[in-house]
Amino acid sequence: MTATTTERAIEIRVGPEDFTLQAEYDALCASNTDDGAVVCFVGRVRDLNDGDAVQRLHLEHYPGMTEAVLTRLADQATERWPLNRIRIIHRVGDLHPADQIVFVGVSSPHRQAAFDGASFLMDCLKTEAPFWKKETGPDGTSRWLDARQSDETLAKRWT
Amino acid sequence: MTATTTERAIEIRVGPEDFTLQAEYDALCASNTDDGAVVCFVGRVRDLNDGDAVQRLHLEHYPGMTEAVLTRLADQATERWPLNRIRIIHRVGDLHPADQIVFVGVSSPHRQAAFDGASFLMDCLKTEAPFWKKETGPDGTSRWLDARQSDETLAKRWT
Amino acid sequence: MSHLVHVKFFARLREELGVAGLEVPVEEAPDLDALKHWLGEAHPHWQPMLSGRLLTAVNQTMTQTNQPLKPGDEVALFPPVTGG
Amino acid sequence: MSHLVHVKFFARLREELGVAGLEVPVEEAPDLDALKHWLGEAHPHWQPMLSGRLLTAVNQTMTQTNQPLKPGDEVALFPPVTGG
Repeated sequence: MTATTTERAIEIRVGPEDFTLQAEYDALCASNTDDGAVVCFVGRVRDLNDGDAVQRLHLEHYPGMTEAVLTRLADQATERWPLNRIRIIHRVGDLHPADQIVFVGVSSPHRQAAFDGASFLMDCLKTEAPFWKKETGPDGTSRWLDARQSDETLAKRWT
Repeated sequence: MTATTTERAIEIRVGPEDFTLQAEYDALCASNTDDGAVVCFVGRVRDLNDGDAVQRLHLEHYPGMTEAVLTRLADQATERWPLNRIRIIHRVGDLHPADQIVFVGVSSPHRQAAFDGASFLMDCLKTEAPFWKKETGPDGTSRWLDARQSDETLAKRWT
Repeated sequence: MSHLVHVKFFARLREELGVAGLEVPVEEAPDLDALKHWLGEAHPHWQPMLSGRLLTAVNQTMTQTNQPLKPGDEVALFPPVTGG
Repeated sequence: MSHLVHVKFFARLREELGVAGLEVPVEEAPDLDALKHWLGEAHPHWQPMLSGRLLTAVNQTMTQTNQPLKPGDEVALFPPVTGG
């Protein structure tokens, strides 16, 4: 019996379309008996952010650069950890509370590599990928969110 | 407008039944607009373990104690991190390569708490929950797996 | 209440001993150390299996130290766990 | 090849400046620092917005230092990112 080799794959999607966790997970697992560990992160719109009620969240991005940054981050992750598959999805446009914003999914033969890879991708996405959030409250007023120092601190762990 | 309060919930399941990631994720998210971060871990049967080909994996457990340990770990996780929902599933019985073994899913208002909580649960499950794996190779020979020092080391991070 | 301590074995240990559990009168096993000693005395051929690295749970809670036993207690002996 | 540098603004900065981008002759902006200086000179009311904390990308790669520009380069200025 010869060992099978799982096809390595990176998939990046940026756009207004929603995603289905199960479909992404199935793509991580399909024809893959090498990877015993799968970690998925989903970021969702909260209805309360820093104490402000949120009615709508607008996601702006820099087309082209976002995909380039996410692809580079995925490549970096595969260099640091044994991750056979990586899938990253980030939505743009108008979203509402409970909507899905972002998906990061990785598969690996090793549990810790899967957790680290997914954490790394989210931390670096937060500080390097050109997306910007604008919140609208129930009274109709809008504000651009400020970057958080805590996100900078989390991303610095990986440098 | 008053802030909604997401119902906190812990769900533990141990048994031969398979699980569906989407259903578990939906349960983490249902009527939940507090938690912007969801982390799911799935452990699957590999077809190669420590260089040995695996044809079947038998999971034995200590009924009653497994559920008690997993419930205690979930309680500990909610004390350490702001996790509104935790779901843990562990299968027992005969499994085969690519089958799902274990699911840990958590939701939190904060990304890092969700990653840490899920990592903590998996690390401690690996060293404290009374499950044992017995592998059968393609030639029909079986062997009980030995505990790994690396799992002990990962679990010690949280003490 | 029974005057027995209920002993359970799991996984490789259960297979090696050839038995999933047994009952021991609490008079023979007033505490964990006494119970383990009694098991080896009553079943000399178990000695090698019982002297390996084993975990111990009393009433489904893991313990690393000796502790007194009372009638009805459930004591489990098993190898280090390998789930997940 | 065009002799222009393509400048883009995003998010709050785009809204504050009221323009998504503009073209600058490379002669006016031989490097990043010169480009930023030129923007402030040509549009004095942009000065406050341009002096805040901004990130800079050249040809869709983030940079933290000055660097020479050539015709056709795409320079983007934007606030710290807040996606994810």
